[in-house]
Amino acid sequence: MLVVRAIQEQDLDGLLALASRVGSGMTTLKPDRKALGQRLEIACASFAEQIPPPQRDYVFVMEDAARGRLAGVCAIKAAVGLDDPFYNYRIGTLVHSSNELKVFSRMDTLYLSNDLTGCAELCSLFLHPDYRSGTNGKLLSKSRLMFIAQFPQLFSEKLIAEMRGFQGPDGKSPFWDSLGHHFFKMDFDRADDLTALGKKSFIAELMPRHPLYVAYLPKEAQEVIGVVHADTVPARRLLEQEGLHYEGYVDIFDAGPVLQARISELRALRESELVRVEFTEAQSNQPPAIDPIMIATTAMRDFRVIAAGTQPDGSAALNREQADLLRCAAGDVVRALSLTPRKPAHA
Amino acid sequence: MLVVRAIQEQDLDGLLALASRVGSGMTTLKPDRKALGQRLEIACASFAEQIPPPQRDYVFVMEDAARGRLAGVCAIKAAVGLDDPFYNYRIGTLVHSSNELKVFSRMDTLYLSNDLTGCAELCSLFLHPDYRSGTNGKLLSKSRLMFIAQFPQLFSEKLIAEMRGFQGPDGKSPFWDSLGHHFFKMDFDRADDLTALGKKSFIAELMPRHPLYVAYLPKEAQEVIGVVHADTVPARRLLEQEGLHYEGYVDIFDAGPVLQARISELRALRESELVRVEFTEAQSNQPPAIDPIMIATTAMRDFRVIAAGTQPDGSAALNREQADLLRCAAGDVVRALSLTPRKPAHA
Amino acid sequence: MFVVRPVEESDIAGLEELALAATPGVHTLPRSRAAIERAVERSVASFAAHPDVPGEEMYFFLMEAADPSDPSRRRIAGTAAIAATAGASGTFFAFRNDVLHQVSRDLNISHNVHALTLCSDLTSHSQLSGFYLRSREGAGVEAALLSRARLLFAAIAPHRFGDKFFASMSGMTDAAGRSPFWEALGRKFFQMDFLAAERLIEGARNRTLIVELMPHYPVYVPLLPGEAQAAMGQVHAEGKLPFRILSDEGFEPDEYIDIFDGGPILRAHKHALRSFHAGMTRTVNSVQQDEGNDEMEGSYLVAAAGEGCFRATIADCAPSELSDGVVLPPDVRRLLAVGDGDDVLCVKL
Amino acid sequence: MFVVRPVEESDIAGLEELALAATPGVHTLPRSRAAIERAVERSVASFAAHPDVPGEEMYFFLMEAADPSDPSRRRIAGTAAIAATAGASGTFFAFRNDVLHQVSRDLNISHNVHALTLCSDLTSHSQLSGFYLRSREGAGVEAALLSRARLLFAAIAPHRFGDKFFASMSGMTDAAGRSPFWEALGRKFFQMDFLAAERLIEGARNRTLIVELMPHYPVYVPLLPGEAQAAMGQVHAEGKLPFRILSDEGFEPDEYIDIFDGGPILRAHKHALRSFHAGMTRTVNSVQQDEGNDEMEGSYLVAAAGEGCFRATIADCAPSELSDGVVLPPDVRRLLAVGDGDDVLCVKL
Repeated sequence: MLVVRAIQEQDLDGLLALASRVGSGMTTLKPDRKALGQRLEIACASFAEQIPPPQRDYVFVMEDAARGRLAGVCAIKAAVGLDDPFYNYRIGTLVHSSNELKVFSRMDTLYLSNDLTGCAELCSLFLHPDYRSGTNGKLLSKSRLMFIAQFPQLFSEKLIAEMRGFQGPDGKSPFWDSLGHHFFKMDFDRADDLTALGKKSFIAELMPRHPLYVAYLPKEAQEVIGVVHADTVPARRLLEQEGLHYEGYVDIFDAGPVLQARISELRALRESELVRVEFTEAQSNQPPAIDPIMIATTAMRDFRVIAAGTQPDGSAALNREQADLLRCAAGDVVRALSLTPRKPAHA
Repeated sequence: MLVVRAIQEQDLDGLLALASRVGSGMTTLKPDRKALGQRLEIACASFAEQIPPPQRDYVFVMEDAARGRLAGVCAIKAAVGLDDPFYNYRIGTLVHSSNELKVFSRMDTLYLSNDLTGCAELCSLFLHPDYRSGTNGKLLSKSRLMFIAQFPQLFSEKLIAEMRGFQGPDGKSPFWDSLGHHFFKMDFDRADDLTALGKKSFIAELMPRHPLYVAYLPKEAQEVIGVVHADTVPARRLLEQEGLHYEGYVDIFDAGPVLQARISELRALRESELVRVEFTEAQSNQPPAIDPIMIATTAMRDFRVIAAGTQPDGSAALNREQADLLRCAAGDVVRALSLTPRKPAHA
Repeated sequence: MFVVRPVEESDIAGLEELALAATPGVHTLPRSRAAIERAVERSVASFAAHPDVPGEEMYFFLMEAADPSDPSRRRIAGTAAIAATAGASGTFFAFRNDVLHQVSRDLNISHNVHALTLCSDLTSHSQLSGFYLRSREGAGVEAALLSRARLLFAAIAPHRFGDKFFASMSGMTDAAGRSPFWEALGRKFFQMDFLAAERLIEGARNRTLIVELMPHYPVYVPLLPGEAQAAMGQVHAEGKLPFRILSDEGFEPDEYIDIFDGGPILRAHKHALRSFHAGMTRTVNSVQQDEGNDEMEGSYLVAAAGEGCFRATIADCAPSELSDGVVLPPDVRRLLAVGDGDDVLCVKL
Repeated sequence: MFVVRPVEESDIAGLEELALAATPGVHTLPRSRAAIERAVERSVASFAAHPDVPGEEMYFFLMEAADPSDPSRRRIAGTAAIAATAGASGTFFAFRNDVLHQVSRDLNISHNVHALTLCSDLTSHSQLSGFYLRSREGAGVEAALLSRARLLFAAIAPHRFGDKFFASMSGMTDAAGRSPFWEALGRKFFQMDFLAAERLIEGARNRTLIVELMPHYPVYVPLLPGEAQAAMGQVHAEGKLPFRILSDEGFEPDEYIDIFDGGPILRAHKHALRSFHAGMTRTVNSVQQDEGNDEMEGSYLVAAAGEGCFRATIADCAPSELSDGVVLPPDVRRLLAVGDGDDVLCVKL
């Protein structure tokens, strides 16, 4: 049984071990003990509410309690862009029309923006390959939304998640090659490394500042704007189920989409409910339920989330093992939400 | 009893009478028989599905059936900006920061945009003063969302509504006086008249094209960006209850907010339900219910909506008069939604 | 012998015949009978006008190959025009080649990026246009006469013109009239072929629809396809001769290019032009006054210096340096319709 | 009598004393001992260098009031400098006053709107700076000598400089050092007072932080408060004298203004400068060769024309028009350290 929980100080080794499996492409989770140690410290101070809400960085780990090892990690940054500017391209529309010539051109336009400054961000999602089965990935990603549903007042109006952008089979980004490359004379990997070093804002200084018509870009670059990397398609779908949408913001390097939502409109806020814990005699090793629900505790300091099967009557009774994972007792209040929307979203 | 219904050809005189009560400030409902006649023709063709969906203009009237007169009007334009460009200012953020000087300036920025091109628009809402009581205004405004909930496939992804912007006690727009005026040398009323004549896109040609820092404007102009006219506050609140939000788009003249929503996230789409009509013996002249629901028919051609009281068990049984207003019979399928959200929205 | 003079109404038929030979999209002279009539009428009115400031005047010149033995026989050898202000009643649009500085101190990277900005800077300049020489193959000094005569007129009547002058040179197009620069830029906004657009706007660059359709934000040059970048500032093969003549006169291809085909726009302050700074006003004499003056002898462009009777030709003569006289050969005096005591403007060829 | 010469290391103490009297935010000469030492060192190295192209060189001149009867007594009367390129190792930023054309044909409305665009156009220009005259009250021709001597040097050593020159004039500030232009613009981005910002960046306009903080989009002039608009292109009271001197020399306040205080930036192509186009190089003679030359007699700026021994002063003399000689008074020969056969550059005062 797996539990997602607030990270703790003793998790550094486990976190480092996970980070060493990440590989390139995730800039916030490099296997660097010093950097991870600093992040852990901020995360612990965040859960302990020792630093102001906008500076917090809530890091969660997924723990395989039986085997005593970490299976995954994920995080919520309370507010982006308050230290270094946070840049995106925003896709806008400009219409050029001439009545005299009967020409009406509707042109997509890229604007370099810091519009998302101050938004909360879902980030640093990584699940160890050994655990990539069943609903584990879903639980890991969505557990963060249970946290937000419990503590919405700690976040600004909007939540975002940056998705990795499209790359060709050769690992090249057509968007970078057609745009960023002209202004840097460096290849994508090098630019990406600089990003990992926290230098993204410096790179943004070199990006073209004036609005750009998308039509100026070659076709292959135009086509990948807002398109996720093939490996990221499932992660995108999970977040879209929860109410995040692509609203025209993309990464300045690879044009990967930024998903965003009003926090008040997240499924977790609309549909999750507070219930009292009841116990059941069901066996702990039963097969995973077809329609599992997430159960989350309601205290920040040792915040915990598990996925549990529903009872035939739809209630959320826990067996002994589940209650232990959540560290809760009968009568405690927990927050419950179906892991998957009961009906498909309209969008 | 009032019913909101699709406009019909014989409504022209009634519409003209209503329009003559509108006064200035609503550019789409001027008391001009020729213009209203053209609009009526397009509306009838829209409900008859004789023109392509993006060209449609669904106009509804509220009818006082007992007295045989029109009490109000409202409309949904299927797509804006496809003939003349549709302009807004979008509020963005740009961060200017210097590590060396320890300066971090987060600046709001106005971008002239045609981003909302193709969105559906709620417009032309007017309720005759004689009927401004009870839930009539609510019903008139929200009936349109029932129509959209019934025919979502006819609309693009997004719905907008332009709200009248702030004016001082002297009728002056501080935003216009500080921005537009410099580029036109004409006063707000004259510019507004040109807008009424469909000249808004031409006026937009004269507006500054380059992004503007809001900080360049005088304080009194900065303060009214996204602020509605005092008379429009209730209309704004009604739409916000339904899931429309101010997302940073404002009118280029008076900086009145544009409310917008993903159609799939409207309360009417999330929460309305299809039910079969049942009859009750309740009297027709009973006092209005405390918690009324909207009941809408499901055919486009003679689309009708009323507000009805709920039964003690929450079901939507209709009395004879109500059924007559909807022109439906027992067993017909209708769409039902509480007129007011049962719980307040999170936002 | 060649003479350049203001166009007259009797020239219309000859101009119509001349226009047939010109290349669409390259030469900017009027083509249709109606357009030619309008141009001639406008020019006649312009020469007759007494403008307080340069306005909508357009001065249209033609060059005749005159037969000295029979002055009644003559033939149009070419045309050239100059507008008092490029914008006339509108705004003249051009792309300014701006340099934008992109810098990241922390990365120690700094780039200058070129960007094209739609601008109206040239609106109040005087504009040379409509240069067309019938026999371009083996053209000699008469090409320079035709091109520079306009500037001699400007030097004689400076109040009719701005302080700055420019000439837009035809840009690169292929045999089919396709412009690589247009393909990369104008087509995206106009949604039509280069020649179709040029036809629609009759070659003008001062039309409102330009501001309606063309981009208001700078176009970053590195984002243009290589072929379009290569065409920027490149002159069409047929433009090489006027380009050279105007460069010799003092024009420089500086930061402006044409918004449609990317051809270079040559520009100069009048003080940089030889017609202005090296022009000598001399009085026609019959007797050489200054014998030790052989350094000054040579081929000159010589123009009758009266505004109302402008004529220009090429003459071998020796304008005096120390006095104010010049002796002109009889045929030149005849061509220019000047006699003793009349002033002429002489500039070294 | 006044003489302008390159600064030397022995001048440091005198310069430090001079700097005390200068007005912060108005005069751009170095103020601290360390800054003065750096400036002098850089200037000495610049004069000694043999640059292939104009680079980071900065030439720093001072004017002495020399007592002819006792040449050992001298006193610094002022300073002036010229940088080979304004950007040096960075980019020189200025606001270009662009004209944007807003047009609506259907409404028959058309406006030209002025907008200020942050630009790096002047980066490769040579820049005049550091002009400071100790006794401005009742200053006479020595002010022109001090200002223009730099340009005489540039005319003597043109390969050390660009083809274009500019000088940024101090803009309007009130008695408290408050700049209305800064209040409307710079303050919003820098979040500090004008003088604080000037102190932080030491008056430089080529710092990376400018591009980090200042607006990248054009600033529409009509949106600025009236007070800020009125300050655009207005020169500070203390700048009126240098403004007039440079205007006489051929500089024009054209489309650029300072990004901080909105002061005018005077600009010229070298060909428009009197030091270049009206400078006469003459050889020093003892005997007047050309007697009928009295038209040329008058007050001249005269500079020793060797790059390594530049000196400039004012002399009454009569450079020959027809020959290449000039006779200089003995005290001038002494001040300039020239003798028969040495070349000098003369420009009418």
